[in-house]
Amino acid sequence: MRIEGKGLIARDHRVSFTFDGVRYSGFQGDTLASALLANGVRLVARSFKYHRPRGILTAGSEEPNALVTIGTGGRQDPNVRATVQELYDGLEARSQNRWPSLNHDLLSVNDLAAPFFGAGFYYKTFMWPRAFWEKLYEPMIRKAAGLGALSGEDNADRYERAFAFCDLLVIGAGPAGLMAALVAGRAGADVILADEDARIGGRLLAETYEIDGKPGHVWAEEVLAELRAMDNVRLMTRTTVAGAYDHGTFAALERVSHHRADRGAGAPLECFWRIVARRSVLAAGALERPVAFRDNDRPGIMTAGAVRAYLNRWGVAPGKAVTVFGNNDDAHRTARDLMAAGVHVAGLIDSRHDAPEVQGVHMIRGGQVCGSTGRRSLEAITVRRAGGEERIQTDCLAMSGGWNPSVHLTCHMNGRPAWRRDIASFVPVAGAIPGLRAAGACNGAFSTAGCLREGAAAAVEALEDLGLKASEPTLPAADDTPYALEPLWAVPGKGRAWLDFQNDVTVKDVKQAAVENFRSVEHMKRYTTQGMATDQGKNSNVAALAVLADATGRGIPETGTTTFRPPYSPIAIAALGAGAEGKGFQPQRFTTSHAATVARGAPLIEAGLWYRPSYFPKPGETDWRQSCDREVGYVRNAVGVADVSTLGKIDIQGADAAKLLDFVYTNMFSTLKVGRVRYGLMLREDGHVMDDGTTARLGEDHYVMTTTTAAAGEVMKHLEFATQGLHPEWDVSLCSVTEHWAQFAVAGPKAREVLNGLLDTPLDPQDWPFMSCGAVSVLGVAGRLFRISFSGEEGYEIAVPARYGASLFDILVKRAEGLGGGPYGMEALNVLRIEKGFITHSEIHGRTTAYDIGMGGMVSARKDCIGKTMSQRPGLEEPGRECLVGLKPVGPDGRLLAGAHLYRKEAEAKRTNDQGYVTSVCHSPTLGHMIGLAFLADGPERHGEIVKMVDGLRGVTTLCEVVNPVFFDADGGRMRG
Amino acid sequence: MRITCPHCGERDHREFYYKGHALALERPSPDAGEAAWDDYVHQRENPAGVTRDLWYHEGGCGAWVVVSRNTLTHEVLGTQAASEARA
Amino acid sequence: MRFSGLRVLKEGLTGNKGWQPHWRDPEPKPEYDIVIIGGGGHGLSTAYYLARDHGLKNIAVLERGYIGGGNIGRNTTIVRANYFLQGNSEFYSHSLKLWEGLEEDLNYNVMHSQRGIINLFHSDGQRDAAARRGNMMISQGDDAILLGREELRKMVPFLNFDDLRFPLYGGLYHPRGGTARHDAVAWGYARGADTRGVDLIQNCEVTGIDIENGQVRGVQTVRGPIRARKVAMVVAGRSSQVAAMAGMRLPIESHILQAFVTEGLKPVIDHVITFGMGHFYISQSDKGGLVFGGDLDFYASYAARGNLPTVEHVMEAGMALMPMIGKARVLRSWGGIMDMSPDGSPIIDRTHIDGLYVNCGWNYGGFKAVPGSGNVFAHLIATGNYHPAATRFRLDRFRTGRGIIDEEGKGSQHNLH
Amino acid sequence: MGNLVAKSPCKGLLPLSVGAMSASEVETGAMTMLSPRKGQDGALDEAMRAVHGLGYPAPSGVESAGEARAIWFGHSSVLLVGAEPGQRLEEHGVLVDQSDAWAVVRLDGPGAEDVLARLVPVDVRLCAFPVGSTARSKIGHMSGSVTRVGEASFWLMVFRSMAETLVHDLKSAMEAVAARG
Repeated sequence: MRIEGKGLIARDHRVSFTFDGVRYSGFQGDTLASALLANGVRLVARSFKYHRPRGILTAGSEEPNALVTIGTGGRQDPNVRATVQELYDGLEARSQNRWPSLNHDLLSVNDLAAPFFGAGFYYKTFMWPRAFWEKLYEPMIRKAAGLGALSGEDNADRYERAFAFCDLLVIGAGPAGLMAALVAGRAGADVILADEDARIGGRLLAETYEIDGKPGHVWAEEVLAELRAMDNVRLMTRTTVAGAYDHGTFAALERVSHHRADRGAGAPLECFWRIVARRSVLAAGALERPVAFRDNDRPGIMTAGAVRAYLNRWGVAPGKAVTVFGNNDDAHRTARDLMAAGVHVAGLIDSRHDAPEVQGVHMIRGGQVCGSTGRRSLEAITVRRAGGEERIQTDCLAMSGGWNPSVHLTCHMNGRPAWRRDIASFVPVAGAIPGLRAAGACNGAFSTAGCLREGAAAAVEALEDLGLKASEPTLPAADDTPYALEPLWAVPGKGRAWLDFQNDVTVKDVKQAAVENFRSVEHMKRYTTQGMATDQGKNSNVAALAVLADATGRGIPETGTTTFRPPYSPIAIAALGAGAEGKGFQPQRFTTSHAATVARGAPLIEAGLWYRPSYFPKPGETDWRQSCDREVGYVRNAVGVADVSTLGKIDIQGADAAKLLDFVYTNMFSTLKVGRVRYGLMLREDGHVMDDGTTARLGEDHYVMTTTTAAAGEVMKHLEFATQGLHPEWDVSLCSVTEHWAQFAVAGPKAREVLNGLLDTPLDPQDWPFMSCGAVSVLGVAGRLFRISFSGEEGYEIAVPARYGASLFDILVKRAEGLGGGPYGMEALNVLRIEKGFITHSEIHGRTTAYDIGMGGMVSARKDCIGKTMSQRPGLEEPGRECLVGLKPVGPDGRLLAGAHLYRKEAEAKRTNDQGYVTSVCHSPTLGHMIGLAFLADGPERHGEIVKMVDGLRGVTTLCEVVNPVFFDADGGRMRG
Repeated sequence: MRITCPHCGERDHREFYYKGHALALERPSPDAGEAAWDDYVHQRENPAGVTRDLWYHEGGCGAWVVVSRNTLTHEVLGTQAASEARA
Repeated sequence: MRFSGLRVLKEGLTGNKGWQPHWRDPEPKPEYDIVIIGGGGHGLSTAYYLARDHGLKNIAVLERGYIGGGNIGRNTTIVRANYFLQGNSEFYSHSLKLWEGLEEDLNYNVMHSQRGIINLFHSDGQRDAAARRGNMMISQGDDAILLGREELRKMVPFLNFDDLRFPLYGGLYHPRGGTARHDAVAWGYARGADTRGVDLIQNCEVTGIDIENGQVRGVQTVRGPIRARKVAMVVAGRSSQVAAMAGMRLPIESHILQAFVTEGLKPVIDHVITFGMGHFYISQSDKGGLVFGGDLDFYASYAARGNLPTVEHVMEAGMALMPMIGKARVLRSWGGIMDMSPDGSPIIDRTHIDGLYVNCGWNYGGFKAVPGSGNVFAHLIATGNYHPAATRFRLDRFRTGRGIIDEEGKGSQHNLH
Repeated sequence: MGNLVAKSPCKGLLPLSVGAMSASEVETGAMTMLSPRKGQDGALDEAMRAVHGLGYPAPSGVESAGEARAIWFGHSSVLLVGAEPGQRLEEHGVLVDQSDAWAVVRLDGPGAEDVLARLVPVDVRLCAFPVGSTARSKIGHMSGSVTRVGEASFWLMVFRSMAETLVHDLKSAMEAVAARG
């Protein structure tokens, strides 16, 4: 029920919304929760386990009960806190975890079976018969569990991430935070003030406190105006600082458009901020704790602070006859505020016998609420008092067990809060987060004046750290009455008294856990699920561990707490991973021939981050094999052109360039002549092969190294380490030139013919022997030519500055086509290299040594190199290792499969008989049958042996002959030309 | 985590690649023997406390950096270019 | 007390007054035959199998904090046997078979759920690697099915089949893989060991290991010295510190692995799905939370908490692979301390000190190994011989180069796994 | 046979305007990586001053003279942009042609800082990153270089092959900033 004239809502801006299909109206400035209460809607949800009817407990992000779903399809948002969701016109909310309806939920039968569903019951049953777990029990449990539902459709909202930096981050804009920001802002510090609420003011919005003789929210508005005028202060509302990380880094979530019917019209729904702050002030306030008593979970039973918030901020009376139950003076405000607003207060129950008297209300001192009744919402409470029990008709109970400082962020780096007896609460320990100071209610200062004072002091100290001068702030006048309470966690008595509302954990459950020896607070939590609901125990942890402490005969400090971990309040995966959908996951790298490749209809495959053509289909070809075979034919019989720009190219110069190469390659490069190219093998320090490639010597002190596409970054890092870390005394400079050059392989008997005509000087085979290199002029552009071959044919790689890559590719392809050749893709490239027994990362997959791939002889005995010593460990070069061989099926149609394993011909295909595995296979159009590369135990000694290839996954068994891995042109005559 | 690159200043550790303990800078001679090499490549003190480790400013200036850091708290005590740590 | 549905019913009808402690809290005795340092999953299962299979009773498990408080209480609960290298293959196969009888054996519902694991692949090369793996699984007697793209789509239609940065080629499906309720595994083993006479001693940090003439004699603890004929170190996350008490250095670096759980949601993911290109794996717990994780934070740490770059990378991978989870909210993140070995595989071995044994180096995969690890370690401690399913987890394999077990092919040196 | 035709990295991708912001490709002319030879830092600096009128910039700094800019580019290198390097430099430094290796995009407009706050993990606000500052950092997932060339203008550089991703990332961030108003 709305109270005329009260609240900070826009009375002139009425908005319409629906809940479970029923239309209601509220005002701008309402949350969904305040609007539902104003409309008299009390039952809004069902609990997790017993499907108990639930209403609204709190007025903040800690709400455990009032979770709803908003939106449908790709915008369906489950588990939205009605207490946080701002109302907008057209909002449609639905209740969740109920079937068929909120009023009639079939699974509420669980509540009747509660005696059998106590803490940890599932560990003791559902074990027989075994097969029933997956078939019956688990599906049943899964179906009953969960809260809201994902739609199953791809997220359709836009999210974003951003970085922010500041001198001082102030977390929370209540009195303490505002004061801190004001002091720091006035001193000229670079300040960010963040608050999870849409409106600045914190508890000042919910209370009737006065500051400097003005209503608190008016004071907040004035401070806000001053802060807004400062260039050095950045205000971030609707922004929850959710995590504290190392070295002043904070995670924060800004809810940018949740409050807008148009969802921000192109603006993101949420922004995930990483805020880096040199210093920070935590002014996160405190959260009120409920009291556990029998049936304390009925709709209509709320925290006292929430009742005041609904009353004072939103002008809503959550009941017609409200009762208040507390153990502290603060709860009394509730009764006073309600009465001042003309709401009937049916009783004020204070568990303290010596509680101060409140006039004008039926006050019961030394009383305890010990039960409640009502069908789907509260109708009456029972109070145990001196002289017996009293029943009070009431439709809303405001309860307060005291306040818990919001210490959460201070625990994110393993800080353990300390127990303060006087306020019966945990408070932060100084230094728990380096650079962070807690101030105000989150630090246990519960008076308004205390908050203002601590906020100002924290700012002054932070400014000092930052080397900024702060003028001593004048503190505004405010109430400084100390907070007085007497702990009351659970009212003794029969029946179930709720601690964790959402997860349905009761006092009994905690006690039972203790009986079963789950006495450690972590054990109790895990056994009962206490504190594991969506509020992560914000409403219940302290009370639960007080109950545990009592049950185990220990004090609260010895019992300890569980750990609060990030995030403070839950954050959508879409926000944390914003932008990563589809192609946003990793960069795409395109070669200069990409457009031409696509235009020719070539399917693309990923090579690292690059895209390369698989094959270039021609009209009439119906499968990739036809295209591939044709392209292999180009290279073997005419000429083929392939873009090889993706291979890493590293320019290495300096007086010690040769030393570096000798150090990182197993073989010698200092002896390489200028104008020549050599194949090199690189090891990791553990002696296994890391990468291979060719390196060209362009000048006395100038080399260009080629790496594989996949390992380019890793090799660069490796070289930088060798030079900076191991030999900083060397004169050598490294520079990646992968991107500067577009490089194309031109291979085949007619390769030279393709190139002649492009080059200013035709190629003379005498000047350009196999493995030579040099500068050339390509149609007037300075380029480089390397005579190297990955196909076994006479081959060249020609490089020009990348701006000319697209153009050169077109010209090369046209010339090749004129000679009966054309472009070839990765499939053909793979066939060509397998025919020659050349390795790729299929073979140098990280576990193989130079010995394994038949290159043991390439590890030079004349020098040290990275990996050499470890490659000589006995286990890495002794008989029995699986070594590279070729495989040829015994019959012409025999099928080979990469990933299949090898066995002796007669042996059973079981692990203990395993002899090796197949790494690369292809159909060789040149030889007319399949061929493969494989690793086989002692393989090189077994050429000629028939072994059995078995692929159990695909049901293929093939007898193969072990052969030399070079299938074609074994003496290399063709590539030497 | 923030790491101060000797060249670029304080940066988010997302710009860095991690290699491990800075003993990687103390590469034994080829004839140092099996135990020395085993220690170099495999065996680690792995302290729960202050350690020195190697980071590569891969998403930045390309420097290898030695970082003195507490493995229990992540506190960074100092950083130095690897080339200078060696020199 | 035997647990059963009937017992739950009976107790429910009589006010749940008859439940007993799941384990005792005994005072430590001055001497045991065997002292196990570490009351995590592996230590508890070691104690359990020593008692069950080898008739040993005079055993203590010493735990610094509360039992099951280490990585067994903070992981993504995946159980599988899909390894492909000799050494791992037979071991995880053995472990999975123990899982399959665990509830019955322990009389404790650990909720082992064989819902199937799908490892995705994104290229021909990755398919070949998956095939090599699957074929080894089959030859070891385990189950593996190679799914093509369309078969995959039928099983998990919500993956991004349209414009994933690394397109889906298919998946290697391991139907017997799945999940289990992690805490229950620790508690089930604890209860089983306790019932068989093992002393589980919590809040009992070991501060020294007593060695005389190359022979272990016992341990020093915060609750006094305890003599023992054999001592087993099973303290993943603190392996280097405990080994140092015996003057040993291990080939271990400690790293953080973060994991995440969302708010509860109605069933939406029915399998365990792993996305290698994004270092991402996910399943949905029976309570409804999406449980997922990614790669290491990648710096040596004992802080048991991570930082944002890894958090964001994991979420990016999730959004790339299955954009339908975008609206699920991350409720909690946590970090475990991983014993990272050079080749990514564990160590279960004797040490050079008589009577001192070590079990460590589980990298980020120790949970599924809990039954197998305890079983084979108990065998080694009790008989002095390697269990046939664990002959290769040798401490000296790095020094000799013999039997390096590098599943990821990243090398046998630190910080590559 | 025809001639080789040059194509710039962002051809067909830029220019781009969103709200009051724009992104356009910069035709830089020659780009050369300069690294001092061992012990020649000072000599290279002198040679640069003599030949180009600008010195070897301090870390995270830029030196300019006319069209030429020397942008600090790494732990031991600078990128000389907009001038063919004088031969004299070779005595003291290693020179590598990078003219075709980088996509260079200029981002202009009042929201440019906010756009970069969405892409770059470095504080690029004017107070922390004045005109003439440069940073090697990440731009989205890419390694790149960010230089402030004006009060509301930046140069962004990534490897040429990633030009499309750079434009994609920039466009998303520009749209998000513009939509916030």
